[in-house]
Amino acid sequence: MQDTVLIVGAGPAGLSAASTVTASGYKAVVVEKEEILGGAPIISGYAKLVPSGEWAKDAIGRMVSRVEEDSGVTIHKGAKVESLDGEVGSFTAKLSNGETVTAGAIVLATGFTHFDSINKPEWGFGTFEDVLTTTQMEQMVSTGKIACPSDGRVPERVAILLCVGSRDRQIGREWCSKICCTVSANLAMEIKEISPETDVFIYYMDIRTFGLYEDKFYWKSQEEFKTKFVKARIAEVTASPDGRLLVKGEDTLVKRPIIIPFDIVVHAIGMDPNEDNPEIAKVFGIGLEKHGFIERAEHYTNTCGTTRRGIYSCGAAYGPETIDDSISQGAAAASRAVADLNALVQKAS
Amino acid sequence: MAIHEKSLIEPDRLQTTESLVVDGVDVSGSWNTMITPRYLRDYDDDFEKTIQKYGGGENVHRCWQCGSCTNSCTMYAQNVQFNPRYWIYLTRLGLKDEIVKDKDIIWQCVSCNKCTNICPKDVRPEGVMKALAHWMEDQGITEKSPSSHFDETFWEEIYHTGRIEDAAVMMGFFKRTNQPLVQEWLVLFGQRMMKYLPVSQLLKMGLNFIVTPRTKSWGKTGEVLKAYVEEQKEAAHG
Amino acid sequence: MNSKDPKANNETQGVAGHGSFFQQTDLSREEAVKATDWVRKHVDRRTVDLGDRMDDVREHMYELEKDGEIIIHRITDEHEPQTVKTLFGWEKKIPTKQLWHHKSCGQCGNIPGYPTSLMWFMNEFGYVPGKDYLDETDQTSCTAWNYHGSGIGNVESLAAVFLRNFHQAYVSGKQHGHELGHFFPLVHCGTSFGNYKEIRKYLIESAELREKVKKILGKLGRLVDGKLVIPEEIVHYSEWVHVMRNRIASELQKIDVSNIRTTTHVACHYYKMVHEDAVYDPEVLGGNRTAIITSIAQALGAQTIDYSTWYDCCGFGFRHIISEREFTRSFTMDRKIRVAREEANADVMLANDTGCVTTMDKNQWIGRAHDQNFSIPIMADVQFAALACGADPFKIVQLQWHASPCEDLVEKMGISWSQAKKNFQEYLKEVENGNIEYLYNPELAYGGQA
Amino acid sequence: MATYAEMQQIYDDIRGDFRYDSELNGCLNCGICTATCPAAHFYDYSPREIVQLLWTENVEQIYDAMQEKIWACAQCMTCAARCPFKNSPGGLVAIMREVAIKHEMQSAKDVLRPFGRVMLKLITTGNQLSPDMIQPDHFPDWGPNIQKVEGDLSVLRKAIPVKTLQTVETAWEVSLKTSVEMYTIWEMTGVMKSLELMDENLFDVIEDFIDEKREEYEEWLEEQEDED
Repeated sequence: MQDTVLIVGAGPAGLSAASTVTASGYKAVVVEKEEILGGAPIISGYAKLVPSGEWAKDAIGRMVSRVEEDSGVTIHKGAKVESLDGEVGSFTAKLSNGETVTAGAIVLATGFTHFDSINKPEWGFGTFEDVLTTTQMEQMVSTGKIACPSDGRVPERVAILLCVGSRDRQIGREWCSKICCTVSANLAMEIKEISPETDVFIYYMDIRTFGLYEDKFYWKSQEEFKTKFVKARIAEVTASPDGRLLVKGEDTLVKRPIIIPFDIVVHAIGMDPNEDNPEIAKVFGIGLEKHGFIERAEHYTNTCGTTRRGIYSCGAAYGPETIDDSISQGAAAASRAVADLNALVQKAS
Repeated sequence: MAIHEKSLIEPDRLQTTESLVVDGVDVSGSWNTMITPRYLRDYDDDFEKTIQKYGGGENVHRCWQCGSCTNSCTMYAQNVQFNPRYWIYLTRLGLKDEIVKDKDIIWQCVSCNKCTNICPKDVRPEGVMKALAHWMEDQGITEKSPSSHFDETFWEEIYHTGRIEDAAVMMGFFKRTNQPLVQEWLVLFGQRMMKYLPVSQLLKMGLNFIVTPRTKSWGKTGEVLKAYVEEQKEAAHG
Repeated sequence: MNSKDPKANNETQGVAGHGSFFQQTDLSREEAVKATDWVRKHVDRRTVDLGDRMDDVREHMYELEKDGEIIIHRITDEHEPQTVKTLFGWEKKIPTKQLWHHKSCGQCGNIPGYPTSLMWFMNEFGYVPGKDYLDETDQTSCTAWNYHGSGIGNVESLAAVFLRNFHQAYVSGKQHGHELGHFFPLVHCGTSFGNYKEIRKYLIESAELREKVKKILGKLGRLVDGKLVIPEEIVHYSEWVHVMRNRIASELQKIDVSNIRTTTHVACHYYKMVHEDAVYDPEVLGGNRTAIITSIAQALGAQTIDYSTWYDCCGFGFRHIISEREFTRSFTMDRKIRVAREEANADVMLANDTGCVTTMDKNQWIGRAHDQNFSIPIMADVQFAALACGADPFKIVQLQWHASPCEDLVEKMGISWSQAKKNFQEYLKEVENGNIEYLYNPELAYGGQA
Repeated sequence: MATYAEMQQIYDDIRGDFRYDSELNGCLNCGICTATCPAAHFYDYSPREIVQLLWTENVEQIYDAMQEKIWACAQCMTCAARCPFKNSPGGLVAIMREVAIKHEMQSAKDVLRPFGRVMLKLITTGNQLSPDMIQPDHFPDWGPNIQKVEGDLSVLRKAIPVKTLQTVETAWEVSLKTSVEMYTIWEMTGVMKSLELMDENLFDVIEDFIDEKREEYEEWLEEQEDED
């Protein structure tokens, strides 16, 4: 068992971890609760990824096939870890499919859950058909056609509302979801590309297209695709009798309330802790930080650690994370796991 | 009944009928006062494109509202209402009514170009203000500015003669702007010219002023040029 | 994953979210509607785990009680409570019986059909005055109208008034032969409801405030075992109407109102102040807006029409409606009356607070001074329900106090306004002669027996 | 015009309120409060601006805002329900109003003068509105149809089938004992003092009224004892 790493979750982080484990000459067992691999980008049908611009099904698809074709990886789909015994070097996990996995170390790549906009009802999701989330809009982009779900008309105007389910103490979500600004700018460009007659407005309180995302997404969406950024956090979305949506805010630069008609309103939904985290914490005996994400161990010398020895984590399980960084962290966590096992072998000999 | 917060309401949003009886009830004055709301109801999606077609407005869409232009502005230091960043924002969203409220100050831009120099995204705010000023003139929102009058006199002269005769342009400008043709400084200027310039030169100038010579074989060039400029303008602004 | 996979488009919930998979729409309306069925599909996940991050004040209250600091006036089985869900999926008990009517100064002074319709309903359900409900003179208003209007008053005074009134509710049963806590307060006013909840929160959070008001309540003899009495829930009358709506419709309704187009205006102080306590029901407005008012209109079978300014306040403004009426009338015309008229073409606007009814009812007439000739009947949900259940438009529903055109609505419901008015005018003669019909024996209000 | 020290004192009094810290957690200028503010739709008033002034401790402009702007707020509290920081701009305004009164600001006196009738009614009766306050003379703008049945107000009130509501000078009948208890609350919580600062005449009228009621109550108590 000291040659095996158990990886829970097969999103970008988990897939990256699995490949890193086998590349180091160890075996990986991947447990994924869904019937397919790929995690959020595949299951939610993301369109083009940030920042590569590759379609999710191609880019993450490559990661999936690399793992599926890897003889060093055993995959359990549609399964969860139900209980865990042992300690570093000799963990035994019982799976919901009846199988038992023994492994020397564990990587939790359990990711996140998209914020459910239904919890912010005044923004109209679930009330009006033309109020969508970014994931739904990405799915629409994937179909190659931009149309109002209510009646199929081509929208003249689309509003993207940032910070839906992020930075909002009213609903207990104090964190910034990090990537929505960039994703929204990207989405604005994709919409304009498919539907040049559609104008896209992004309502923001700050723009956080950090690092190299600045010019590639923020500037580009504005300069090349004429996306308009309006400094207003939206208060309420209602509908006017002609079926258009009315977006109510204060344009804080004009210092006036605004009530502006739109055809589609998109919620840039944030990243919640995986809704299974309480269960995951219990099964694996690890701690959660105060927002409900997996608690990170002291980071400087115990990189990718959790509160339990031999169990590591990575990616969005720790908190909102980009796909690229999740992939890197998956590799890092796998390295930590392998290093652990290596140390045990060294110690024994 | 007094509206205490009256100073918080722009006067043109107060509706009051001084003397009014409705259904037999006297509701004169403040009893019938209503206030019209101040919220913004829509954007004019085409306005940004309109301004981009004016010289100087091309890059208005690049603005991200950092405020460097306003911070560096010579006029802003004099008058905080003079706010290029704000006008650029209004232009982008097509909030025309708000821009028009500042019609009497936008033209005060002194073209120092500090804003254009400092702008991190090459918006060229100075150009945007010019574009806005011209748009307002075209719409009849503002009177033509003196500089526009000068510009037009200047070009009329060129179309007509293919060259510039300073005195004629100046007189034309004075006429258009209803200024007296004889001005104190001009008289002084003339006296000094007479004192220092050779007589032949003075005679030539006097003659040119009276007959306004044209460039050789100018012919219909002026008309063609004028037609072309009109055409270009038409194409740009519709 | 193939996004066109039919299985993916219905029940499955991806790890990555509320798995509503988008399908390509078609230009035809029918197909578009079909493709977006998932939007209309009921989603009930408003039970987010908020952990310790969202405070439920009731938890702290129970702790204080355990520490012997306060006494909680509890809702017991005797109150025959019904459990409803609030904004975050939290539960709230609404007592349906043994209620102490905490009246509203604005209602009673201005729209008396409000409390009378409510008590009329209780009678119709066979409630026994003095046992199942009590209306008495030992109560003051919450005093928050003045506080919000002028700033005269302060948290201490509001807290003392709150505790004084609710102490009386707690002990009121005694002189009618019941236990302490027999009657549970039912708050008629939206502002009282919001204000009391806010004050309760301050009281629970601040030991200093508790100390200060304890002195006052002690002086008034309004402590029980030396402790403050705080109710387990603050309950609004419209919540009682909400939980009774199906019984009202099935047992008492006499008039078909399916041809009536209703719009709803819920008081800001009902669902925006201490908003986690407002009632939400997945069956009403998809659980996306508070269920109050809409739920009773729905239960009665009336049409409920949405309009774009649903969330807007009425324009009441406390001081404004008295001395800044230019604002009040302008706001209510622009954001409420015009919209309900033009957009929704509503037959009636239903509300659940005095201030809102007064504002929208009284301020529409003046619109005609400036070409805003919009009008629409305004009344409380409970008044509309009483009409639908056959209550007299004058004697019980007291529509004579309204300025808006209630005549039109009453006629549309198939009730003869002119006949009812004639009857009432005859009844007024009886009243002058001292022959007054009462909903309960008046002596009860003064400590007498039923 | 107040001195800087006075303005600073006013700000300190606002900040010193025990609610202050829970009603102001920070502000990112998102504008959601002003978006939903009814006053902002008609007045040049912005809860965001009020919060910003407090957050940035701008004592001079806080003082300015207290002259006029804070009175525009309609106290609907929509701002508090929406703010992602869980601030309560409306609650902060309420604190500022209390402080304006405490400091006897002339603007507060001017604003509140027409509201005196409500204060009088409230403090003396425990009701805030009574049928006799809503007479057509006071409200021509409410139109001729202010009530749909002609008749003497007291008779119309008697036609309400609940005895406690058959009153004209109060919305409902409040027992003498209850009123007297309430006066004690006013005195012990400093409400009477605030009133005195605001409007001395009104204060005198109310004091007389309260004394009278108390006497009445004492007499009633004696009668009760005699009966026993």
